Amino acid sequence: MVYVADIVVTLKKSILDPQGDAVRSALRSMGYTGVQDVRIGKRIEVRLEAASEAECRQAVDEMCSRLLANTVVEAYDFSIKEAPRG
Amino acid sequence: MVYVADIVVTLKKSILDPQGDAVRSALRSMGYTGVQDVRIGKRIEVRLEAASEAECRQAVDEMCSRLLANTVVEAYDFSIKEAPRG
Amino acid sequence: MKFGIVVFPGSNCDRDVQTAARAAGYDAEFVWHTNTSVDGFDCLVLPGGFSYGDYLRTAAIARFSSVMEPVAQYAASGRPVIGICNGFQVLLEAGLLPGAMLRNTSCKFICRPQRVRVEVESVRTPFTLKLRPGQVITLPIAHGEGNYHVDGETLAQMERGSQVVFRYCDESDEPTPGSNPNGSLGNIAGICNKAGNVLGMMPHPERAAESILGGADGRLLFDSVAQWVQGGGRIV
Amino acid sequence: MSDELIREQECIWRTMGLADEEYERIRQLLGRDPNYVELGMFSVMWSEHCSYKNTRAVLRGLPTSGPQVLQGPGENAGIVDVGDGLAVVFKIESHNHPSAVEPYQGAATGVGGIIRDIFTMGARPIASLDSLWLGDLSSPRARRLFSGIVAGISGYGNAVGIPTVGGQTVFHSSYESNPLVNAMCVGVMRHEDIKRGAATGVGNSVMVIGSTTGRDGIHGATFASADLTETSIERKSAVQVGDPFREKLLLEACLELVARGCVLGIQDMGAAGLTCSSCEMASRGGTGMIIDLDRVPRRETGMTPYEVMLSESQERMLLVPTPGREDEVREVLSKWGLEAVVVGEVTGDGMVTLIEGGDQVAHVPAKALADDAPVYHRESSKPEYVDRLAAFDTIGVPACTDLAGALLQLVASPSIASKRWVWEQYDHQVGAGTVIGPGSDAAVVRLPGSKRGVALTTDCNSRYCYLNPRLGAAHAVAEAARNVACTGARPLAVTNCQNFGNPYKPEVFWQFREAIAGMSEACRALGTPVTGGNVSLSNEDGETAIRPTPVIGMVGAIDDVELRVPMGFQAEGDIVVLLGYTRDEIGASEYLAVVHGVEAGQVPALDLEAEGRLCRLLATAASRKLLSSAHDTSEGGLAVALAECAIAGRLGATLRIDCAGHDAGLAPDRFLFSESGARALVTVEQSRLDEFLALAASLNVPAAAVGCVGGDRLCVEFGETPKTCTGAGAERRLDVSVDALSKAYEEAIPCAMEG
Ligand SMILES: Nc1ncnc2c1ncn2[C@@H]1O[C@H](COP(=O)(O)OP(=O)(O)O)[C@@H](O)[C@H]1O
Ligand SMILES: [Mg+2]
Repeated sequence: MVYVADIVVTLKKSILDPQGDAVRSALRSMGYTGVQDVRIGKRIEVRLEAASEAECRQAVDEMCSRLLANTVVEAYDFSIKEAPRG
Repeated sequence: MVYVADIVVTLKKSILDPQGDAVRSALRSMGYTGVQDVRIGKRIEVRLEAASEAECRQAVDEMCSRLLANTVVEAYDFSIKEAPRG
Repeated sequence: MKFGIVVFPGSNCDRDVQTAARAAGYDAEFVWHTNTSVDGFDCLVLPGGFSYGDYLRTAAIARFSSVMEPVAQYAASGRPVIGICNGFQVLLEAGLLPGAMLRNTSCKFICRPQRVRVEVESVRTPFTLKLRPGQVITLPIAHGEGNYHVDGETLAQMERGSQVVFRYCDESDEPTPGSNPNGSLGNIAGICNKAGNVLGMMPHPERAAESILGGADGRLLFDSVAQWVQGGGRIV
Repeated sequence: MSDELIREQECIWRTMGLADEEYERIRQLLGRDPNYVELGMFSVMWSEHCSYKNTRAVLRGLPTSGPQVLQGPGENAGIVDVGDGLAVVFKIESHNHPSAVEPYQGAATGVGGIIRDIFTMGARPIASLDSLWLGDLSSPRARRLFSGIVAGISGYGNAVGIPTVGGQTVFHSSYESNPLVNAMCVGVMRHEDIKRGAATGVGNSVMVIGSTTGRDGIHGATFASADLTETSIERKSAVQVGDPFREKLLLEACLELVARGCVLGIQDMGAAGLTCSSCEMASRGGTGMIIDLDRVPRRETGMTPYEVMLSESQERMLLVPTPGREDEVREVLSKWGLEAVVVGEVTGDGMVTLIEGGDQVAHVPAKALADDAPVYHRESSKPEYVDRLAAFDTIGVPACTDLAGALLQLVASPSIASKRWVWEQYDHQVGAGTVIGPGSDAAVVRLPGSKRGVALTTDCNSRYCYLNPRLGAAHAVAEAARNVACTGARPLAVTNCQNFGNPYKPEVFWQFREAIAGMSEACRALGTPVTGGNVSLSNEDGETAIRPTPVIGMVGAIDDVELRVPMGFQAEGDIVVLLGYTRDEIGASEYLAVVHGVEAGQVPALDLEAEGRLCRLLATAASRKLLSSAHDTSEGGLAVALAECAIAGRLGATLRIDCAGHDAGLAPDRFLFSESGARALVTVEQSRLDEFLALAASLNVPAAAVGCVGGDRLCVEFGETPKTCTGAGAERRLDVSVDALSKAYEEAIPCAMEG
């Protein structure tokens, strides 16, 4: 089966997010004064073949902790679905 | 009301994603041979106050097209929900 | 001859442009990004750097700064505007030039001298008066996002209108894939608007304005625009 | 206080890294038990990272003075005079532990920290260098750390707009889990603008400027002082995320404050954050300081006084403004989009007093925190391996049968190969001052608005330092001086970063003591005092320690950058002159390691007087425009030096070497690969040769014209071979194309990294 994993990697809450801060002030100065907070992370879409969803889930979890996120400063989360055919 | 917009900005399909390609080869060389494709985008979480969900939606759409994405090369998508209290 | 150098808080080639302009014998003053007027200058320079940190996307935020409106008017009046590196990215984001900039295909910042071929008739822009079509000059590049992109239709229009000003090229002056440092479409290193008075380029002429810094080809661009201004400022 | 802390309360200081006797000492100094906040402050200030408690006694022996020194150790950075009223500020610092855990951010914030040390003194940073030490490139982990570290330095330095003009990159398995990232920054200012980190004038305001304070990096200094084990890595808060844009804003704002005369005293908040900056500024000023913690701008809610005091949030400064100029400070900061807040004032009682919610939460003598940490004389003993490895006799090393093959192998070995892959990721030109960039012996940067320049380099050979730490460290100084002199500059002064393993191991401490002794000796002999530096201990993963790595950062001065000398061959027909005396010294060499797989033997002898004479000759010859090019010989010896000159100049050379004047009967392989010190390879126009040789003779430097630049091959014959060298085999004659050398040299690292 082919699956698509939709992975989100974000800086942990306690860690300063200079990107997010810069965008927040930009949005505010553009007139969006209701903006309270902005956090910027990565969104990684991985298309992969696996024998089962469980196996896929485990592989993606491993990829995240080994390569895609540095768990010292980042947290990750993902969802998996079957790839649309074709 | 306070809302949280979960925005995803990705390179348009027609545009090469060298960063995604690099991650794909890294994953493969780590032994995840089932990986077929990787695309990397941005995930932006904006917390903002708005009078209604409709107003929030409009504001976020505008932010995306004006600042958060460059629509010459990027596409964006977002979902909105009420911020959890507290 | 007086250059106005638009300074965003994260600009870092502003002083270098001033040094180069002065070394070539011209006046050069800074214009702070909160200014609402750009009067009194013969040419505006948007220098390299990281305008507002450029974390989200290079130059994304810069186009909203107050100085950009008078810059746009200045450009519309036909007077010369040059964006170098980050300044080029600002011009793209602000819609003063077509297209967008992507990350280098190597995913790395790259800093090195680069051969660049002049693609247009010298009279096409105020910045190339002293250059011949086909002439190859060497200028340093230093960027992480110089991979120029534009849709096919616009590109065709630009080619027809001689808007491609510079291309990266190899030792035999050919714009080959091997000499393309960043993956940019058609090896494009610099483009101008339809009128020709607004130029955006990734290479840094101000870093090549003194031979002790490794070359003086960049000075030709400063001298060109000065000559153009002295000549009454017309694009033929 | 949490339940867990209460449970451990009995010896809570231990969890903060303080020894029982240190706790006792604190009680004595205070005359009472410290509270939790105070204990936290002592624990970071008395960590090795901040207090140098284990190393201070040894460091006292350093030569730190000289007519050129305007500021020696003890401030944020050292300062030397370079003439015309200009002063050059420089310092090197490690960010090893954070880089091991999060290579990108660890390296980036290391660069950020050292840049702040420079502009804190009132100087505009004009150049950075980075000394990187990584595991073997065959290891995926080493490659990942390497690319992350380089990207981090590039990402931060490029954005701030300071050119990274040099450094070094060395690979060895001992750095696999303990990479070293030593960042050096250099700035320039006028003498009268020098600012110091002292809080003076009772009643003056104390301001926090720059970024807000968050929970990041709490206990970073303690983290940096412990071995890198699984549990310490778990102390995740010790890694921060850098914000180069904010740093750039802070830099411009601070320099504007200095230019307007708003600054009385200023210090950046690096390791140990507000704790360190407040007590050090008070201690230096002979004053005290009262701070109302409620006024410190924060980016997180619910922070305790402990957290505010220990936070290592980046891009912040503590400032004592010129009285009455507080509003102007606010204006300048706000122009740059930053905050400036008065948080307290200078007091006359010598105490750091902290207030929160109207209550006093800490009250400690500034001097006790800053200067009264215990001084330990650690046990030291010579490791067993030293004599064993030194006893290795190179007599038994088989003769090289293929000189060209050996040279190709050497130039392709990652520690020698071109570091272009690294420095092309750095903006090494921004600032319009880089006259000689990376890829040469030392970088040369022109001082803004002047024709004067500085030559900059970092050096260390950790194989030498492992085999003989004293001699190795002295070699590092000598090599740095040679590198500076090869560009035509006069060596001026030194900063250093001492990277070692766990100081509680007597063997490690012995290495450290020896290295300091060797560095001191060489600095004295060469007239290059030490103006500052940094000690990074506990570079161990619990088991293996790194090789002793005392990195030397050196600054030299050149009066006119037009006189700088390039490294590569310049023109066909120039005469190649070998300077110095070559001995049979392949022990500890790169050749022995790479070609024969042996890392042992005697480290080459060092004649510091000869080194000094060589440096004088190079600088004098440059000032008379006698040199077309100059390159010192170091790792890989004469052969590698020749190859580098040829590759850089894209020109070959033909040499005929007569062993007379060198160790008698030196076989070609030994001559080519010996790493004898005090040597350099220069080229001179034929018409100036006699003048140059006369100058060399007058300065008592052995000099021999050995050949001629030209062609596209590197050809070296030896005197004893028949006149027509065609008869000589690959063991007596080096003959290799510059293209082949270039390819091997340039492709090694990109291939290892990108396959
Ligand atoms: N990490 C680095 N950053 C910048 N430049 C580097 C780095 N590593 C090496 N270089 C440059 O590569 C060149 C060769 O370095 P090295 O082999 O250490 O020279 P040397 O043996 O003369 O000291 C030098 O110009 C040095 O500045
Ligand atoms: Mg050298």
